[in-house]
Amino acid sequence: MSDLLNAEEVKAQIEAGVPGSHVTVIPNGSPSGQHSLLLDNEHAFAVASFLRDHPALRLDYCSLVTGVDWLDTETTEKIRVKKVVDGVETEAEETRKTKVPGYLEAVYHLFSIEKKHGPVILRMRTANRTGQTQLPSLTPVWRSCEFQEREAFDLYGIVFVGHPDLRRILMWDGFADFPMRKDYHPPADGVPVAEVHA
Amino acid sequence: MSVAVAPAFAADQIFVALKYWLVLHTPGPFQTLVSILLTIIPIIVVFPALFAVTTVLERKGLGRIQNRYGPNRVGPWGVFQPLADAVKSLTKEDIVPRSADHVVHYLAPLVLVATAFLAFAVLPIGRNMTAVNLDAGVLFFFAIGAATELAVFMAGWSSRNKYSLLGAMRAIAQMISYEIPLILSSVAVIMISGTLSTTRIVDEQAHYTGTVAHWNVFTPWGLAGFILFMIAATAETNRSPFDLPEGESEIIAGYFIEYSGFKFALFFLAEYLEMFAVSGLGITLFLGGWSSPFSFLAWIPSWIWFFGKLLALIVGFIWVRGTLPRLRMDQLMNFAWKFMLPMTLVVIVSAGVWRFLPAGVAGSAALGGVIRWLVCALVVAGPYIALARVLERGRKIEKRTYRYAE
Amino acid sequence: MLGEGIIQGLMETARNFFGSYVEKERLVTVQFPEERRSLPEATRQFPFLLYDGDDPERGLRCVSCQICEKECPPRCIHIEKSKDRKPDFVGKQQFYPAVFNIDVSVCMSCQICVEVCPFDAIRMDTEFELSTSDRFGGLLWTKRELARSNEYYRQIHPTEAGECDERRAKELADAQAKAAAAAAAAAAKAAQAAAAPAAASNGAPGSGAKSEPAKKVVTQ
Amino acid sequence: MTSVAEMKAIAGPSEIMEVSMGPHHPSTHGVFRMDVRLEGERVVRLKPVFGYLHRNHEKIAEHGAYLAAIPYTDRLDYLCSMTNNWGYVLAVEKLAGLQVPERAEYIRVIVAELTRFQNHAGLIGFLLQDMGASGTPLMYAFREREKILDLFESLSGARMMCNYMRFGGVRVDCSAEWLDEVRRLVATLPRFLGEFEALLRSNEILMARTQGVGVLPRELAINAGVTGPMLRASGVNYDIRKVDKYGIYDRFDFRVPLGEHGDVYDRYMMRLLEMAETVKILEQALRNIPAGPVMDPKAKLRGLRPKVGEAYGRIESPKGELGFFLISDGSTIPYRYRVRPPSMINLTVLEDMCLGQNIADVVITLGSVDIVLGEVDR
Repeated sequence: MSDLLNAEEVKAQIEAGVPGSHVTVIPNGSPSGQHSLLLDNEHAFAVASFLRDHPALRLDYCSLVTGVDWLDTETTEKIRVKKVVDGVETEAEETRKTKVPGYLEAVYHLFSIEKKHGPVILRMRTANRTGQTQLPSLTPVWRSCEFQEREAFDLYGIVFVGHPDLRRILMWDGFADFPMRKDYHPPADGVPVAEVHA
Repeated sequence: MSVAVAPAFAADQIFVALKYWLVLHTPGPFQTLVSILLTIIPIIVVFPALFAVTTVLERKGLGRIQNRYGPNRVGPWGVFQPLADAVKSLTKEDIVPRSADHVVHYLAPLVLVATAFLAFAVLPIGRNMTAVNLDAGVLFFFAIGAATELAVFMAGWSSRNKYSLLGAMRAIAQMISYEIPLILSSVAVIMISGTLSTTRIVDEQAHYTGTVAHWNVFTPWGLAGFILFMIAATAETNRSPFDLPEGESEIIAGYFIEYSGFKFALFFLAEYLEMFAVSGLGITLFLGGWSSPFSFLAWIPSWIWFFGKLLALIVGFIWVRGTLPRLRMDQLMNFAWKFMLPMTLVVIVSAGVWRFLPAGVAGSAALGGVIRWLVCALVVAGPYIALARVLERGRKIEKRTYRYAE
Repeated sequence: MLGEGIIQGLMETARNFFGSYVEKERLVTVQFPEERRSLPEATRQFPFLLYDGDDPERGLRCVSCQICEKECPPRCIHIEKSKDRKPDFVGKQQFYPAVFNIDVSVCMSCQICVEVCPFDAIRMDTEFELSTSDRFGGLLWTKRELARSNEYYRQIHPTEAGECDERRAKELADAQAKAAAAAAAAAAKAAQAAAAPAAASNGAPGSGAKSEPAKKVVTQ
Repeated sequence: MTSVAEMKAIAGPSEIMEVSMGPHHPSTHGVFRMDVRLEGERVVRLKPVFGYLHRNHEKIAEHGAYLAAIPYTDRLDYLCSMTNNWGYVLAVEKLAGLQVPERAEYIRVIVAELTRFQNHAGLIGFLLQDMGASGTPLMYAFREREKILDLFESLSGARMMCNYMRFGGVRVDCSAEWLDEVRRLVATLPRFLGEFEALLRSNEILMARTQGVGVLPRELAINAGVTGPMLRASGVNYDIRKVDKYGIYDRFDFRVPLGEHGDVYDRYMMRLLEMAETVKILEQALRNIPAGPVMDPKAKLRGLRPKVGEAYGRIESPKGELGFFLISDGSTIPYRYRVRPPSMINLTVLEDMCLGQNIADVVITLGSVDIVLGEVDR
């Protein structure tokens, strides 16, 4: 994030300006230092409008909408468990597997044309990758999201609620899958692509 | 005061003499037929040949305008390119859309080419070289010219294609709108000449004052009328910048989008024939037909003069095509009705002034001529300047200046 | 005045029309098959494999390390490593490609294979007239079709080839010097061993360590 | 002029004709389709449809190393491969924290500005072609473009798919002769611009065709994320070369032309004026280019493993803001690779600009957006 804008400051401003909203700062480890703000889906729309209209921030320009697919992950951690085996307490090492459900994420890069600062990065996450893939659409706030949200819908399957015209944009209408997801495997040469026949 | 200059060489009448010689040597019952054929066949041969020459000229000319070579692969300097094109279009598959109206689709190019050829009947392409010397030759020409609109609409309608329909609509609107200035600008000539016969109009102009011919284009109303006539002719023949019915960047090829192979070539042929015909009429009306501009050049055969002028006009067409972008439909219509029509009326007024101002004042012919010329020029130029002002203000087109941010 | 800009434009096209006859700068078209522009040295079309000497089979520089195969963005290179080894230009035993195919119909002439090759074995050709009537077989080039001599390389990319030759000459010289040193060391060692057999067990740690990285590259 | 509603009232209910312009249409600049509903020749609805050239560029890049994506970026906007390279390597440099040597920065500016020049010249040519100028301006533009592409070839080895920049610098250094060649070329460019202006600037037909056509209001332009010359034609002062000062753009003295009306004529003029500014930048860069290395010694082309994190790098490409968003998971392969394609996002407002206009205006409005389908569809 640029010198003008500090992620924490923006967070504070949002939380003050949009009551009830919950913002988490996602730190970025790379030298770019572009930290981002994770929004809660209920207030995302209000936060977006707030950021656009806030006189000091004036993030009037949404440059980029990115869909990201984070797979379900299994974390294995080794823990020491004390067990009583045959009456003798032994300390044994055990691996415990915890399944973290994956999610689809939409990342918005905001800039201000008026104030010439940015980027402020917003993130929204779906509940999971399969059933609940809805996110609020920010197209009514920034028209520039129109095609990009359609693209994220097309390639990732993120359903943007409130989008005026949510159709496939790059793939054809009958295409069944979401090709940018990490678990998508393209069919081998000569095999017909899966299609939905309406 | 004005004198007719007799042809100095037999070359001028060589084709006329040849025809009479051939007719005389055929048996009596066939003489009429042979005479007719000998009139028609040269037209059918010469003008398509000119079409071939023009295509190569146009492509090479456009090429040079655009800083490239143009076709130069077939034969020396690409002169056989038209032959290759002809072979190509003859051997190409003829595709007719399934849903097209087959009969009309088939007939449209034929009608177009036939009417285009008919227009040459009344053009005097040399001294005593008019195929049909009609008393109402100009009228015949415009009547035939209007028939091409029918063919264009047949083509556009029968193809059952939305683009071709749009093209046909555009073509009809454009051709009808521009027919009016086309005819009105020739009315001035007819007024002065007092005849509708193309031959007599040329004869009128083939007189000389001193060494300069009496071409209509040398008068103020004639010059303005000629420019207006050529603009209208450009629109009438769908040439750039009025090529909206084809508008390849908008409606792809307009009314002949669904034609291929030889039929497509026929459309091209017809378009060029129309261009020659209407240029020929322009030459007849304003540029003195087959006559030479100066009496000392009258030894050059009349038909060379005619084709020379035709080629010059074609070069003009090519030059304009290489420079200008296309107008939009509403602008085209506005131009026709708001500029062309008033200006042609002004030209008619100017021609009337010319007709009734005396050619000589107080015994001095030269002074009288100059005064007449200036008055008529004023009658044309004044309204032109006023009209241009009004139109520019109404359209709000302007050169803009831009600001910069540091 | 209405019509002024149009006349200005007409003048400009007329100038270009006549200009194209007199100014070379305006008429830039090259009449291709008869007239050929000399290609700049940097031109790249499709890769070829370099070999030293006369025999494209034996002299092939490629040691089948498969880096290019991995780095190739469109994955158009297919390499199968040999079972046996043969000596390279410095005399080191190296693998060689049993199969080296490039599918030129897939290749996008990006030159990344050349950039990543540590053995100067693959370079870009300048030949571009490659049309063939067989679109699959004709554009799948095998090792034999890819092999080009170093002389050819020097011809098409003289500067680059000069640098490459210099580098290799230096490498060769280094290797020879090292071999000579090693031989000298070995001779000295042998002499030493002869003089004091008990000290022989120390070996020659220097030479062993030096041969290590080279081996690593080979077996990667 | 009568409005659509008035015309309807006069003519009574009319039939709406639905025309599918494209994907095979001479003026869609590639395989692009517009579903147009026409009332007569007046547009009442227009929906852009694309994806015919979609090859899932982002997925391909997410399957290869960081280096392997560079040649693919050439193929995004295949007229401006140099700027595409720059956008991507800039993002990687931000992600991995690489520094670019001075000389490499200068070379980047030179090739990027040459790219901008040839793109704008070509765009004007294509725009006039769409207006029906039978290719004359286009051929003049291509004549100059040819000379620029020759320079690119002798520098990078390829005319269009340059694949020239690398994270941490450029692939090869340019020779002194090459710089002289560029200087010679740059000296001739003002003459070319003068000719171009004489041919077109005060042409009445051009002005009548473009002024007041395809108007894009300022607020809509900002809200719809329109960038590049198109945004500036609407009067918004936003040039990323000035805002971000990426590379070494803060060292050059150049101005940003701004339009007022936001119509096709303004967009056309923006390109013409920017070309003049580009020549200025080139002259300065060629004067001041220092000697030195062209690659960051820390930059590792093979097996680059940036730290876990993300970076968004953007440049002012000739078509607008070209951005690359990269997410690294610490491996040699980008976890997420996203392109911000300026041509595609500029298309968002196509319908707004075309409604109520003629079908001929649709064509030139599309032409003035400056799209390349390789970038729109990716």
